[in-house]
Amino acid sequence: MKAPVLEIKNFHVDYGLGSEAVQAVRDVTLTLHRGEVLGLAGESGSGKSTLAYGVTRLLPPPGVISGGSVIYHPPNGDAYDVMALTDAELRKFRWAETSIVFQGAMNSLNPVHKISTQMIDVIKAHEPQLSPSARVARAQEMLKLVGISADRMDAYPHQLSGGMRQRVMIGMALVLEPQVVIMDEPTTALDVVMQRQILAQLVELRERLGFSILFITHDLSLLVEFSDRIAIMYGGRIVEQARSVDLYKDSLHPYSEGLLKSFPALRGERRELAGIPGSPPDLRGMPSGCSFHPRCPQAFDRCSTEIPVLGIPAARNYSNRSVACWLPGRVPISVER
Amino acid sequence: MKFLLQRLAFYVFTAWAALTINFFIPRLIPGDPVTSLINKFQGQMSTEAINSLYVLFGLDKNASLWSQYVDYWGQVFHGDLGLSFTFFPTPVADILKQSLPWTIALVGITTFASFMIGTSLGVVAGWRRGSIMDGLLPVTTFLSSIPYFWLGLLAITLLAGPDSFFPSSGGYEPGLVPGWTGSFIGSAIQHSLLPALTILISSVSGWILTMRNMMVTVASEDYITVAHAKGLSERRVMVSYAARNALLPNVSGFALSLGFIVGGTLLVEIVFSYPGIGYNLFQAVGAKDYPLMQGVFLVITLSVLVANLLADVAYLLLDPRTRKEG
Amino acid sequence: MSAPTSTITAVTPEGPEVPSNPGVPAKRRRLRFIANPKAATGLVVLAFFCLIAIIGPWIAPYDPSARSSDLIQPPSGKHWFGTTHLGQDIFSQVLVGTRGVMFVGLLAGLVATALSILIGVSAGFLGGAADDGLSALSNVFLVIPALPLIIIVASTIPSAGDLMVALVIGFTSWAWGARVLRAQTLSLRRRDYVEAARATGESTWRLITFEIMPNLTAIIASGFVGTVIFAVMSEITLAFIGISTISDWNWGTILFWAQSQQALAQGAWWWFVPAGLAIAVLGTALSLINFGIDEFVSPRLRSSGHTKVKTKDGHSVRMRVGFTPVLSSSREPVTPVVRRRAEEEVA
Amino acid sequence: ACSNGDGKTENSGSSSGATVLNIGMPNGPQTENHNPFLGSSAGASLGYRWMIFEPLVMINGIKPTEPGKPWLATEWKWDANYTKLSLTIRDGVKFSDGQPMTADDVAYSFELRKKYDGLNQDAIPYGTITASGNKVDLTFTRSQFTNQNKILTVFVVPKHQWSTLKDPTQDTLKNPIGTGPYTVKSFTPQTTTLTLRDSYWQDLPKVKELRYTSYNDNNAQTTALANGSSEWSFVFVPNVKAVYQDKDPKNHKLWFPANLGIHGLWINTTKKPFDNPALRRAMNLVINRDDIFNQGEAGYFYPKVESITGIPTPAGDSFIAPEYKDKKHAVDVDGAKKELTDAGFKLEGDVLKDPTGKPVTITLTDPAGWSDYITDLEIIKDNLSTIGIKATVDKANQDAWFKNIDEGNFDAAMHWTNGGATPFDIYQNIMDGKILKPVGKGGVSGNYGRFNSPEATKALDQYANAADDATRTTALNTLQKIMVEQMPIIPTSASNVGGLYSTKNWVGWPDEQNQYGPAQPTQQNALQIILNLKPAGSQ
Amino acid sequence: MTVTETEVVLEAEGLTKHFPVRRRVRDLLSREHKVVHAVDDIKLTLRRGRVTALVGESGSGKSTVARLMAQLYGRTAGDIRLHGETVTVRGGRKFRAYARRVQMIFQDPFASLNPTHTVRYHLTRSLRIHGREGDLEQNLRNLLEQVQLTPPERYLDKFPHELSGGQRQRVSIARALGADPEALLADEPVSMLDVSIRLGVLNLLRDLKERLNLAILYITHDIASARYFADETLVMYAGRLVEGGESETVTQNPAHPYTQLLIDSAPDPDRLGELSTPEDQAGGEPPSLIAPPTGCRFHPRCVHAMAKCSTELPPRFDLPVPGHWAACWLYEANPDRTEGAAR
Ligand SMILES: Nc1ncnc2c1ncn2[C@@H]1O[C@H](COP(=O)(O)OP(=O)(O)OP(=O)(O)O)[C@@H](O)[C@H]1O
Ligand SMILES: Nc1ncnc2c1ncn2[C@@H]1O[C@H](COP(=O)(O)OP(=O)(O)OP(=O)(O)O)[C@@H](O)[C@H]1O
Ligand SMILES: [Mg+2]
Ligand SMILES: [Mg+2]
Ligand code: NI
Repeated sequence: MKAPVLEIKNFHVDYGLGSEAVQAVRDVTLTLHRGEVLGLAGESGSGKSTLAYGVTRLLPPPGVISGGSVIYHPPNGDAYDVMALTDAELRKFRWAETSIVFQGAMNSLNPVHKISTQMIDVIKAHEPQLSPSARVARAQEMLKLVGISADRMDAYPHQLSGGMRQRVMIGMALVLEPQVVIMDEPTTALDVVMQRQILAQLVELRERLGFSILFITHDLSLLVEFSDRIAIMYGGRIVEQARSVDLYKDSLHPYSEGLLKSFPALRGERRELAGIPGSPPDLRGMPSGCSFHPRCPQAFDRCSTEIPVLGIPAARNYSNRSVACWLPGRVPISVER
Repeated sequence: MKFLLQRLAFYVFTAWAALTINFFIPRLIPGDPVTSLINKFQGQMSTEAINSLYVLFGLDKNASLWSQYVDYWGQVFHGDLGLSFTFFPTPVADILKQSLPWTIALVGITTFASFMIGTSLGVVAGWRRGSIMDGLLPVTTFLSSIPYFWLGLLAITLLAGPDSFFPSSGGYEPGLVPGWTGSFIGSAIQHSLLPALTILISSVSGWILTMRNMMVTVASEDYITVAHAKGLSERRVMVSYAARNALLPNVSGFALSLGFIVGGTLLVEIVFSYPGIGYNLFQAVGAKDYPLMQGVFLVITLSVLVANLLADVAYLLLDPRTRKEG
Repeated sequence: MSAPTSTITAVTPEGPEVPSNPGVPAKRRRLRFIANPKAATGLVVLAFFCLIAIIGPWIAPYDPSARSSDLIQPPSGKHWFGTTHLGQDIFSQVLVGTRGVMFVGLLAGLVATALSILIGVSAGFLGGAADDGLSALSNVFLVIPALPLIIIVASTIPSAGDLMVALVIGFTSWAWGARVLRAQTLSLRRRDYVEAARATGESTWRLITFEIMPNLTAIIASGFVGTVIFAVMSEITLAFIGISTISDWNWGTILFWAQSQQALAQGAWWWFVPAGLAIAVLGTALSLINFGIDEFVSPRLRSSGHTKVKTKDGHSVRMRVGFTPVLSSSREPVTPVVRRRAEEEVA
Repeated sequence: ACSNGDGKTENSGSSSGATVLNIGMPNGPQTENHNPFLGSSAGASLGYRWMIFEPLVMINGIKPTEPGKPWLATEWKWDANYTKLSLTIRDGVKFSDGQPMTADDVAYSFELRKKYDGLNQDAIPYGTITASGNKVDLTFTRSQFTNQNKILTVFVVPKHQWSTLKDPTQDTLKNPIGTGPYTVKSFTPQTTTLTLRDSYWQDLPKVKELRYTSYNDNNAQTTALANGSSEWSFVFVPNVKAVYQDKDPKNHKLWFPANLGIHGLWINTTKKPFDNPALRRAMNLVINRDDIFNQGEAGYFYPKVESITGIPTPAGDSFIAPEYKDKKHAVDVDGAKKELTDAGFKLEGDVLKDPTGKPVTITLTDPAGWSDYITDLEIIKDNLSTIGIKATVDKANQDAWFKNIDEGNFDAAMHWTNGGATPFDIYQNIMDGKILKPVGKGGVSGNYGRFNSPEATKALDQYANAADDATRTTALNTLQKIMVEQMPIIPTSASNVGGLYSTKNWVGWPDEQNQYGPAQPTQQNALQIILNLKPAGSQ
Repeated sequence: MTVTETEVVLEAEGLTKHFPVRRRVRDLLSREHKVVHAVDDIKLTLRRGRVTALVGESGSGKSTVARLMAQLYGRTAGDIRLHGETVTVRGGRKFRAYARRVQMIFQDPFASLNPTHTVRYHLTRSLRIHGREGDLEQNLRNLLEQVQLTPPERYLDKFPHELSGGQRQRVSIARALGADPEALLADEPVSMLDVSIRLGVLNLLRDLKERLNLAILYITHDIASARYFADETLVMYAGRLVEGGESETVTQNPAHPYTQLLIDSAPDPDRLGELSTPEDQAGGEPPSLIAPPTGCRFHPRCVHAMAKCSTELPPRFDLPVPGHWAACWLYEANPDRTEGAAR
């Protein structure tokens, strides 16, 4: 296994304080390895974005990080906990080490500044020693990399199409050549053609620059195709984690299974679409035990009382996958570290 | 460029409508300038003198409202606003020329200052929610709920006086001749401090509040989070990302408030005996001085329109989205 | 005069928020408005003034116009707020004057609100030439400064009572509200649910009254409160500068007398202060209600109760955008951990 | 108002060093307009026109019956029952531009008034105007007995300047040239400064510079008076003792003598039951003029009218008919009640019922902003309740009020009368049948109460056109009798020509002891006062 | 012909909609009226008991077609026939009569229900407008049961915000069913819904089609779902229809280069890790609709583009599979080329 760059350990995020707090992310442990694409899937409200923002400490109030640590391993030097950084250190850490691409590029770009200004802003903040012309050159180069010609540098966001804006955001995310890029549904607003173009470009760039991607989406079929590993979230927890192929071929958690069965396939046999009955849980009134149990076709007594632990399933001999389920054969034998 | 034509039509129409209203409203008032003068000279004007005034003002001749209206437009286009009755036979234009600078200087500058201060405080209040600034809001609300004239009078009583630094009335020391002399400007500034202060107190909270609310709204926009994520300095995010965007909706509010200047200035000028245009209007209304009233309204209307135009332009400059091509 | 105009346009660019908190019944959500401390304070004070407006004339110890031999007396047990140059009891004047103020304020607010709804909503909904005409009309009214206009109009009406003053103020101050409502209606008009209702076959007037209007309630309410503030201020100003013809007592009349008798120069502060404070308190109450409405409409504006967070090690961190507080960076996992078995350790 | 700036410095320090006099009026910002004919000019509004333009004869405004003091005319003579006037013009008077003043200028000054109705404020029916040598002869188309003072106090303007003006009625006269001792030094909307000429046909006054400041309102003016930055003014100051006099009891003085004009409660004599003179007399008997004077008029502004004839004293002492010489207004509730019962009214408990059994109610009305009148009305309302009349005070809109008064649509209102050199103006204004118009018809210039008395009309006519003093006296006595017996208006106060002044820097002001002229800075006599002023401490 | 010919309910022919572009100062001088060519010359047939899918990327004019068919917009040109009769209604009673037979479901379940009204209100209005009140309470229950919101009492008095997205969409459908229509225009009825909920709503639609014998226009940009739910699929590009035919044929054997691009771009889990755009694949962006490309609108992006493509508008060419057609010059002369073009 490759070396980790970002280790999320026992991560907890609450919205609000005290008794009213909504526990949006609970006890998430996840590792992003160097150079890999880690997909994070799950339906709306399962806490994917919350986790992404939490890792970078960008959650808006009333979000608080109520526990856990995020260990970052720089390419050279000692690992440190992002949660322990001071504001100033955090500012330095951001974008230079970990950048983030949000869902809606229109909203991510400040409508009143030129894209060049917004790009150069980052360089200015992190590499003040660079001369202005060098900054411009760097920004230009990056934009070229994502397929935007230099003459669009001085455009305002609204003058670009959705796909171009999204590419600008990706270019901006890479401008400081960070180790980790977090992408929160970066392509959901685009049509499939554009989506494929951008993802293809991203794959190419990753090969060139060697960063790792945490890719968030609820489109599982996209993830299967695009990412190396996939983690499935449900109700604020990771319920399953495996290599894409493994997950696609043989998902262990009933929820992952349901998800995979919800997508109509375009090619091949017309599969039967089962879907998942019921509706997503309310974070305020989480079901006891496994939060999926009310919707789970295979639920049994234990599911409603005990929260399953994420771990390597006991029954079959899997090495690098884990699941949180009480079903026979999936009960973990070991906690994923 | 997008709405230039539309705007132009709007300005022309509004100017026409407002000026027409300006023409008709004074004429709806019963009574005439002479009866008002009688009031002014309560008991000291003989019946004969009154008749001579009708002749003097040319009110003994009856012109139809329509022909007056046509004349009025003729005058407006020639920049000739007629002769004031109150200050007969001084041309209205002269009176306005004399009072306008005062209003612009005092109320214009304070409105601007109030906007700037209020907006800055609002930026801070909205950015650091829950800090002391936020707690000050109810206090400023209370201050702004005080009727302006009451605050002004109270300020005069408490702060102004013969032994005080603050003069209680006037635009400058009575003995001075207006001009670009140090003593005159000093005196003018000294006389404007108290009125300016009271205007500030009662108007600043509105700006604080709108700006704060805009900041709060903008602060939850994605691009702010992105700006934080980019590791920009706090200041840069606050000023160049949040405040810059939050300011936009306030620009047109500011332009509109320029329109309310004269409405508000009326009370300021009454209370502080300030020689501005609002006081002219007050006098004109009291004296049924139609030409003066029309003149003041003309100035107000035009300045509001100009302010709006400026706001449009400012908006155009500040918000690239309105510059959209194609 | 500077009645704070409502900031609702700025606050809700997109109209009523999708409720942030699904699951809470709508009725309870409405009550939550009252639970807002600002709104509650404002409402209580407003209720108090309304009460005085109703019972003021009965509980007033004296006839407010009755002269007595106590000329310009400072406050005393006999005259709580002192007396005027004619020996009139100022406390009674304030009590009796409340009715006029509240009446004019509320009525003018009603008139202006009704007009702004009529004009703003129709302009926004009908669009086209009707919209152009109506918005031009409101623009003209916006450009004409309201107070001078009110002064002029008020002085044209022969012997106007409270009713007339209220109508004049109402008829001259609807433009702002109309503009806000128009903008809002424009954005609502193209909402899917309006289109959907149209596709179901609803008639135009039903679309306006049942689909659009309910969604404007908060804006209308806040516009109403804003106009009431403006109307109260205008009314008092009119009385104060001696333009309005109100024969009955109101706070402005008291101030007018105080001013024309140069109460402050005479040292008769008691003649001047109570009415002014009453106005300020009423104005504040109304503004507070408006804050409440704004916050109700746009929950983001609510300052959350906890703006400071205590971390585990006792530091207190402020919640703010961009830097999420970390309560404890070494919290023990709350879920049970399966203890490793010894044999696995070896393996 | 400030303590610095050169406005005050010259007058500070030792009072004997004073060279400047600060005069104030509460008339708001002015425009540069020195045309003496126009009441709207700064010169008229602030009163400085009298420092530049001088009258032919100086007549003491509070003693109009005394012969005037020769000024630009040394002699004047009325002939042919006041239809002809011969004037002898003073020699050696020079205009401020150095040109001598001649009879031509005087004649031209009359010509101007004759030619322009707008300038002929007193509507004098000029006939011929001829100048020869130092004589000017005028004829009039009617007897000018009642107008004689108005004609004699006409001010003189230089022909060589005025004949060049395009339209004298519409000229702001930026550079006024007159015979007076002062010329305009500078003008600002707030302050007009006048400076002393080098030469003058009389002794030069001691005041080197006059500063006329226009304050925006009474409050500002009062403040200025109280703190001494204004030394002379005419303004209504409520509670004048506390607000003004007590601020400097030694120097802050005021003197408000009456002139021949009055204020009173005009009653619509066509409205029942107020068409009954007995009711009006009874009302008169209960009105407390002391309260009105002290509370409504701050104890000084409009003096009480004492004589029951309504003629202000002491200005009109000499006109009062012998039978009314010592009859003064006094509150007499019992007398009033008797008067009413005699006339068939009944007082039932608190309510007065007229002979037909209807309760008597009355609406007293005045514009909302006129605080002194409104105060007066409040007092009258109270007073009337003592004889069971239920009065309400209606604070009307000013314009509507004017219209209603003009058209006779009112019950009763505080209003003024004309004033003049004799009580004729008062009575003519109140009772002249010639200007009587029915209720509902406007355009009246007096007799708002629609008082219809042929007897009074006849007496007025006689007075104006009488050939001799005896006829005039008889006519005036008749008018007084009508006034006392019919009470078409209930007089409350006299008009005033007073002023508030400070003796801190300047002394020599007119007062009770030295009544050489009214103390109002906007009256013609102001020039006399200025000429009479001496620096304090110089005596 | 595999396409079973059932009764035609609603058809459109030559349907065109141009939105005027707001004029600017510069345009005044040029004297030309710019328009957005949102929909051009669409031919569409809805049959009883069949689902017709309309797919195409965002902004290609799908919603506009739906709104035109629902008579919410006036059309610029063309014909809409209900049971063979041309209908043009703008409002009033006629519009109601039309709405009774043709109902539309809006794209966004979160926006298409008025937040201030309860479910009961929405449904009652729909019933009442079309005079189907009858036993109101019973009818309301029936409606809710039809869309599988059971038990009905639980939902009747809820406000939209108290419902999940899928539930809201069901209420929208129930509202449309309240009019007892013959044709249902469903404008991306599931695009806003979560993966796990989508399926339920689509299954419901299919079920309704079968039970109530409705004619359904199913608009989507998810071509995979069209394959599953629609009998017939039409592909739209920049305001024009480019291909049509039985769903299985269109998705498995796309003819038009745009359809091919679309299908190639759709995520496909079976293509693990081979993420890259084939060299011969078209790139670029959709054209501006204000000045659409001449000839075939797809030609600037098309890898097979010929000279003719940029000048002449391709008509519909029938393809070997019955009912399958494409508007592409590739199929002009030699229909056999289908194989080659489709790789
Ligand atoms: N400010 C907040 N206060 C309370 N709860 C919140 C807040 N913000 C988010 N949540 C809740 O936290 C949960 C996780 O939200 P999050 O945005 O992380 O979901 P997500 O998986 O990213 O969903 P999506 O796919 O829709 O983006 C949701 O159930 C949401 O309701
Ligand atoms: N009212 C309108 N005025 C002007 N242009 C419009 C209007 N409505 C739609 N358009 C334009 O018409 C084109 C087609 O829009 P339409 O909404 O039909 O697309 P769509 O295929 O439904 O897209 P989506 O998948 O995003 O819903 C777009 O370019 C759009 O900008
Ligand atoms: Mg998310
Ligand atoms: Mg659409
Ligand atoms: Ni105000």
